[in-house]
Amino acid sequence: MMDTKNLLEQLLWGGGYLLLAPLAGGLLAGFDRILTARMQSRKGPPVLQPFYDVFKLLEKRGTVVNGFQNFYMICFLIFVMLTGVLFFSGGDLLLTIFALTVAGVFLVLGAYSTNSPYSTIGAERELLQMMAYEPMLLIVAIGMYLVTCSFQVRDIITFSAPIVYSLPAVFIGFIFILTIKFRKSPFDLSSSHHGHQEIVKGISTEFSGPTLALFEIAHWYENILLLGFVYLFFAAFGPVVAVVSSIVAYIIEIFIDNAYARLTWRFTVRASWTVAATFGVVNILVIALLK
Amino acid sequence: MSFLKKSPWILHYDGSSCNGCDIEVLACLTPLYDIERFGIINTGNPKHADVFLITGSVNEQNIPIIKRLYEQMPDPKVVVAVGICATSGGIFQECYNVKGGIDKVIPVDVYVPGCAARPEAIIDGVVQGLGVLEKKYAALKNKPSKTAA
Amino acid sequence: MGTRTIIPFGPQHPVLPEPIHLDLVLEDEKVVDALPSIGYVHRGLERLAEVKDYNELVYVAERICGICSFIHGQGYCQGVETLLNVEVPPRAKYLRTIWAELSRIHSHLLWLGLFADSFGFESLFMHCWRVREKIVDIIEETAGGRVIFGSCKVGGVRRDISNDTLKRIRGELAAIESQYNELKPTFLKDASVNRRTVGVGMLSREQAIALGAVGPTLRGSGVAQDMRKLGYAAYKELQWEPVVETAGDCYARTVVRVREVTMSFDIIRQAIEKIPAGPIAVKITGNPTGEFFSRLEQPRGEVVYYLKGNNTKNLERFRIRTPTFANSPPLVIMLKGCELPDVPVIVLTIDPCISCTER
Amino acid sequence: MAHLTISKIITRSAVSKYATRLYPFVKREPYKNTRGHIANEINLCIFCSLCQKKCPTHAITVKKPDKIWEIDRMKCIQCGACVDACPKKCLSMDQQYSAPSPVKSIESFHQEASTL
Repeated sequence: MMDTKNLLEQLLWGGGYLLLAPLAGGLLAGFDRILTARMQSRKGPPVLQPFYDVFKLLEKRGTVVNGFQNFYMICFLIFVMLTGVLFFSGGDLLLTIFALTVAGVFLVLGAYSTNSPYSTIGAERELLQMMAYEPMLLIVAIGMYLVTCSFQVRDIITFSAPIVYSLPAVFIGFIFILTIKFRKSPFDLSSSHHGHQEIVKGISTEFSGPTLALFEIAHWYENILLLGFVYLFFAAFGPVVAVVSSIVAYIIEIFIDNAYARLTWRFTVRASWTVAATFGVVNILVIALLK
Repeated sequence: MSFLKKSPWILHYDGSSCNGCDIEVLACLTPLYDIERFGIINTGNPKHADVFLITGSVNEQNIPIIKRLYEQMPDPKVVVAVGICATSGGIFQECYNVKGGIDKVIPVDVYVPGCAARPEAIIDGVVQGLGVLEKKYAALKNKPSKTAA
Repeated sequence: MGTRTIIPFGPQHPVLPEPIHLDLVLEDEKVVDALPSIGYVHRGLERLAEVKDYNELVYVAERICGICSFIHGQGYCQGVETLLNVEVPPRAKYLRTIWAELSRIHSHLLWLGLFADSFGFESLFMHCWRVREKIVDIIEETAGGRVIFGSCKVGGVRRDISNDTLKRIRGELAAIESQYNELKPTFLKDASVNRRTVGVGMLSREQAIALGAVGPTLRGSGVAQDMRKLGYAAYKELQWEPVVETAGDCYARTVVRVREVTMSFDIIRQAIEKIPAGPIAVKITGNPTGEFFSRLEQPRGEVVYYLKGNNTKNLERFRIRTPTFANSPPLVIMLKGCELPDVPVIVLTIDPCISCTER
Repeated sequence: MAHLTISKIITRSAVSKYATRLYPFVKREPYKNTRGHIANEINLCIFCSLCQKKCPTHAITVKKPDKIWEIDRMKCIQCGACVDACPKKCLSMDQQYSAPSPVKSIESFHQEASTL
């Protein structure tokens, strides 16, 4: 029997995520842009710049190539939000991962529906990226299950020992695929923050105005969700350490973004599967054998 | 108050320029001038852009491209002609293949003189363009309400 | 075998600031064919020789291309000076050498930045351009303009650089060179950069010669051809050797340019050391007669000026063969069979300058 | 083959001051040689119209009867041909670049009769 206190707590966390994640995500994006600028020896934009960008995009007239495009984008946003709510209200980790995949599929459908060659290639690359990071994400879930004997986030988060101690290699593998999920160099194949690449903006080429704003907002939600995964690894240290660890993970990603050239999709798939197969599988085997 | 002023994204197109102004536009993005301070990003995608920076004296083959890029940009938008070639054709105005100025193809909102236009002048020009952008946004906001009434 | 799609690459494309149009025929992400179409920068400035006299034409020549502005002016002036049988004073020759090498450094740093951008290495792009701005500052201080020099004229140069300034510049260049040296390992050794450049866009020595490649594209394929060895300006009095690499891929061409920057720093140092005192220009009388091929080494390769005078103020023929024109056939060969992400990398390794090519 | 070869530069840049010139707020002193715009000390001008003839872009118009010297800033390419040609040396190259503007206008200099 679920008591009402638990339910209320879940609602609070879920609602809190819906309200606060875009705020935190936007600030994080602003911080990202400043830090990136500093690494490039530039002054960089104000910290609120991502919010200005989104508000401006909402003010713009949108040009739509295909009516479905906006529908898919709204679905993408809703599914990302749903995924986040599932995660933050303490739901099932596996379900979260699959819901995130569904969200990604909607984005890909949106890009495919526009018929532009750049967007199509972007969408293809996004699918390849999903193929690349999916195994590792599942290994994260399986590893956490092996350690805590539960797929429920609320059980994982209250587990007594820090999970990172049992799954250090899985954590490294997760950081590796975070680069893909955050759309950062060397794996920003399907789209890029600055449009200097062969497929212009890739997956987001044909989205404009308010639709692009939705894309940005969804991305903020997604980032916070992913940092939530990092939080799980450090949850037992207490919230302060865990949040700091998540931010440090984000800074590491920014650093990697600035220290690498963009690589090809072939390499991305090969490398992320290799990482999943070595770091992930070995770590899980060790855990399973020790049990 | 609109947020257009805080985050103008630029699209740069080289309409038969000598590269001089183009590399100055690029120099604006780089550490010494860093126009991202003002929230300006070079998008390279007309559908994301608010400010159309265009250089060069525009030859016949470029005219349809420039028109198409201009049409692909969602409203409100401004056009900034960068460099003497873009404003009047400059030293190439007597060449047989050039139109001599962007304003003969699409409406121009701000002219940035200079051969090559200095990054400082380009920043000034974009800032002036933002004022125009603001006005256009206000006009655009009033338009649908008028037709409804 | 995938279905074939055609991707339009340009004329408006963020990787290439210049308008060139390539129709890339793709099978999935493999490029099976590349069909270039040009004409977006053609202004027809060679016809300006009919309306502008040979002195005014210097301003036109300088504006053929904003990146190699000085060398275009220099090439044109050297051609006209030969037609007029004028010997340029030695100080002017040295000044021309210094400016030409400064513009080579600025062009190569610009290229290194754009090249880094083509494989998505944004911070490297920014740092290359940060170093480049310091060179541009020196150019502005000495020539007055950041990109258009306006310093060459028929018979010499328009302005002098005082010996004190030259000494100070030598000090500044040493500081810039040490900053540049910090960037070098990333182009030469970085694993992710090498993954994008090594073995990409192969051009064998035989192909390079047969297709008429010039400049770093040719030198990257193992042919030691550098027009500066013709000994124009002050080059024959200075110690230097052409940079040659043999691999013939994008990496080799990058290495050629990386090493050429170092060499240019060295040439400027030598020129500042040896620069003689004296006048900077001679008086020009008469009109050009006869015809002449003026050949120079641009940052992008060999540029040829064909000038024909008929003893009037206006040249009868003013024709330019630019390095990118010569490097285009090799480019099309290199593009065939590459992957889509490699297209910007390969296109940039010939350091295309469309405005030179089409004029 | 090495990884993170740029890490030293980006870490140093991240912790030290940026290289950006805060342009509209901090203005840099132009170099002495900088070619900005053409200035005319109109009272010395003799309206010989040599500058008009030498100008490669036809930016200069000299109206001798009205004692007016005009320059179209939107045509001038700052080559300095007029400065070199000027016999009275009343033309000079100012370091300040001409400002962007939403309209094209011709700047005109009028010589007062009293200075004759």
